Amino acid sequence: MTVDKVIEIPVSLEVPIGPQHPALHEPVMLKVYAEGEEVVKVEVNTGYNHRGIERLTEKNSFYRNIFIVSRVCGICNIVHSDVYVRAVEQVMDIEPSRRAKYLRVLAMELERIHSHMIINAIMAEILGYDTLFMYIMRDREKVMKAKEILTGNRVLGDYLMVGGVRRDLNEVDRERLKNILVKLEPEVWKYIKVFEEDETLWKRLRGVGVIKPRDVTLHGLVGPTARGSGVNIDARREGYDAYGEVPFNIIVRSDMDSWGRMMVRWHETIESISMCKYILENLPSNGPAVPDETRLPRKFPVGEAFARVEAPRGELTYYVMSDGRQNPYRVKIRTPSFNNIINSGFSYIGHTIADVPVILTSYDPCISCMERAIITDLRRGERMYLRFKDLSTRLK
Amino acid sequence: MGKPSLIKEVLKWFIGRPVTIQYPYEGTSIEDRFRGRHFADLNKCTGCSLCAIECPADAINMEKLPEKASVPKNPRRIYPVVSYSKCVYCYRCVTICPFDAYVTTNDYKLAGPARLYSRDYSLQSIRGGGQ
Amino acid sequence: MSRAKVISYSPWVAHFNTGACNGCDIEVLATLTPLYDPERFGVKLSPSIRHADILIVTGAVTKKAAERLKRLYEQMPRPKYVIAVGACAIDGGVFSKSYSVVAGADRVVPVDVYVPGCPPRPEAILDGILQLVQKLRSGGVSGGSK
Amino acid sequence: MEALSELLKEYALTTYSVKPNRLVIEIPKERVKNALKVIKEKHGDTGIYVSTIVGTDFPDKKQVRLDYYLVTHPDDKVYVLRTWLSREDPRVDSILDLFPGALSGECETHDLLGVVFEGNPFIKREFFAPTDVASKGVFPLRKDSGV
Repeated sequence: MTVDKVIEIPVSLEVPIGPQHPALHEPVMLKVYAEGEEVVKVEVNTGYNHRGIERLTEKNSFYRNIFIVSRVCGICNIVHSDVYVRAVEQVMDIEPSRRAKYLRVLAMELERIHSHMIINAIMAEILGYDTLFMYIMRDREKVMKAKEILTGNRVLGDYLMVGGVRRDLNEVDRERLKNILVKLEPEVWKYIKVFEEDETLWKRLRGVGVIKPRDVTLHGLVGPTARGSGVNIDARREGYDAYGEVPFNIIVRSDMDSWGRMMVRWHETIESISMCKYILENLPSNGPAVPDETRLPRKFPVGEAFARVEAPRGELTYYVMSDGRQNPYRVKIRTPSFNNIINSGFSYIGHTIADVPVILTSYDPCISCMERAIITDLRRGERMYLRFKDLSTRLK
Repeated sequence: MGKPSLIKEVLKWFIGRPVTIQYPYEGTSIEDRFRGRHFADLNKCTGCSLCAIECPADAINMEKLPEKASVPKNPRRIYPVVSYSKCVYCYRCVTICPFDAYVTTNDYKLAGPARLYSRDYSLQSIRGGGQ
Repeated sequence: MSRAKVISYSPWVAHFNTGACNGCDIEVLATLTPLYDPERFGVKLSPSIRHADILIVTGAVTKKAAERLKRLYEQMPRPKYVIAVGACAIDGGVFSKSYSVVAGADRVVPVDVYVPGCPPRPEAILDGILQLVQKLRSGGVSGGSK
Repeated sequence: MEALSELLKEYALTTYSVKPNRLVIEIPKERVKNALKVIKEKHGDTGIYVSTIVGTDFPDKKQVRLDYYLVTHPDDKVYVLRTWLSREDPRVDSILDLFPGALSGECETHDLLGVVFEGNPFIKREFFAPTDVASKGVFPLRKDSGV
């Protein structure tokens, strides 16, 4: 008997991670196919969070939608309402006062600080470094207090209204905010030092989930994920609101791995703290920041607008179209996580199963932002793998 | 690359007083302007229903006032009842009200085994309503 | 907490996000961290739903997540309790009229404590957990019997 | 801005702008892929990405409008390529092989609006819509979907 054919059977393991999983507090399901320890394919299954928001916005009036779109994502709610409000303002030709613009930037930058801190804390937890997680979360409470002072709620600010913001900042609160930020800055530097020097973090994050700059633009990845790979994308450069007047640096690193993405977030946190300090010291006092909500126009002109904003996770875009009625004709939301998570399936391949949550967390997944989708990863087709099921059908 | 640099911090807190707030034995500091429970003051409410129309969560229902309640200006004799379990505390009703009829508090202690409504708080604001 | 006991019950919590905006989730996370520290009452986050006594549900229950929620509830050991955190988990909040939302955790599983707010403060979530702890310690009705 | 409209001169039907200053170039649907190819050749792999794909339903015109929002960098300019498809049979060539990043946008537009992207093997129903909506063959973002 001569052997004329050898069939190699790959031992393919199917590991579902999520939607309820100790390492993932998000309703997403990663179906990981592994050969031994090596990941060969990842399917991102979501849709557990699809709430039909775009359809819902067509059924509600322009003003009610401000509160609905801030609930697309709780972590970056002010950014969502800012970009929607700016799109509506462009349709309606309303210009907020300079003070209101500064306050909007202040609220958005506070949000960036707390968002970057929480994802770094979660990263520490996923790596098994619970002490660091607890310390970062303790210091994050300072930012939550600052948000409470400014907006009136810890998480969901509901701070913006067409034509301005919904509450002004008085002198006492301004000093309190300044104190909080002054206290926060040394703590953040301490964590940067930990991330730069600690061996545990270094070993788990360096060289994991490498994305080349070319892949970033081809797959449309945005935000810190792109900036960690040396791609200089930042929607704030457009100078919307007061970003044209507040000085800031765009952090770009060329590490290309998970560690680089986390470091981009830490240095952006420092950058945001100094922006907030600048705003608090140079808050203009011309013009009222708070519009009278009972007197806002009730007529909406026909028109369309497309606004972009740099959310903590990357470029967030809204398209708003009005046909002259009370409700918008179409609102299209494209969130950063929608691109970052769905299009990044390629980056898991070749790593071990234990690295999958690390890589996912390094993209700062915000599943509620994604809002939708069951997507199969785009296979690059370098190697062909067969699952047992496919193999049996093929042998018939 | 060096030693785990968090050790100093850990040791500092190991001997220091814990950062934990002893809630519920000790209160936490809540901002006065925190957006908590709110209800309509029936002395000012005219029953115009604007808050119910503008509420993004549809948490406000207009209900008939009880017979005994005496209200100064409310021809239709209806008043808004906020469902605290559905309310998202955006305070759109507070800012849109043309008569400033909403009373705001920073009360957040609403957890309980049943759904809560603002009915009793509103009726207590007028004579003959609360009984 | 009225009577001191030598051995007391330590309920562990599991957290399931059924389509929340993450606002409630980060507040649940904040509740479990040093400033509020529910481990003082024996409450901690359990790694698996099979070890948990309290299920914290956040988010407007989407149709897809509703099946998973029911399955998770069935996997819990008794006594089991459910806390609905946030306006969305109680009544659907702003999403109650959407086509893909069940609007309300109590339409899928029995809920023992409601914590209103959008999102509720960590103190309020702690209040909700403590009500259940108290119920357990005073020998209250076992959850999940409905 | 002029550079791009010059580049697409032979493709463009009309050009105008969406607020604030987003240049819109209307293109017949057969030539969308070619136009994007020309743009990509100009900017290279790292010079441009598809930011979002917006599909809008117009029942009274019996048409579906498709907008491709492109962002160039590092100068951060936004361009819009706009095309119109028939409502009964909305078909357009997929741009997946040019821009893999269009995957999420194409899949979403297919599931919620029913546009078929020819050449994209990943599009299917129930991507986002719940099973009961998808099984009825209803596209939630169509104005007459009734959901």
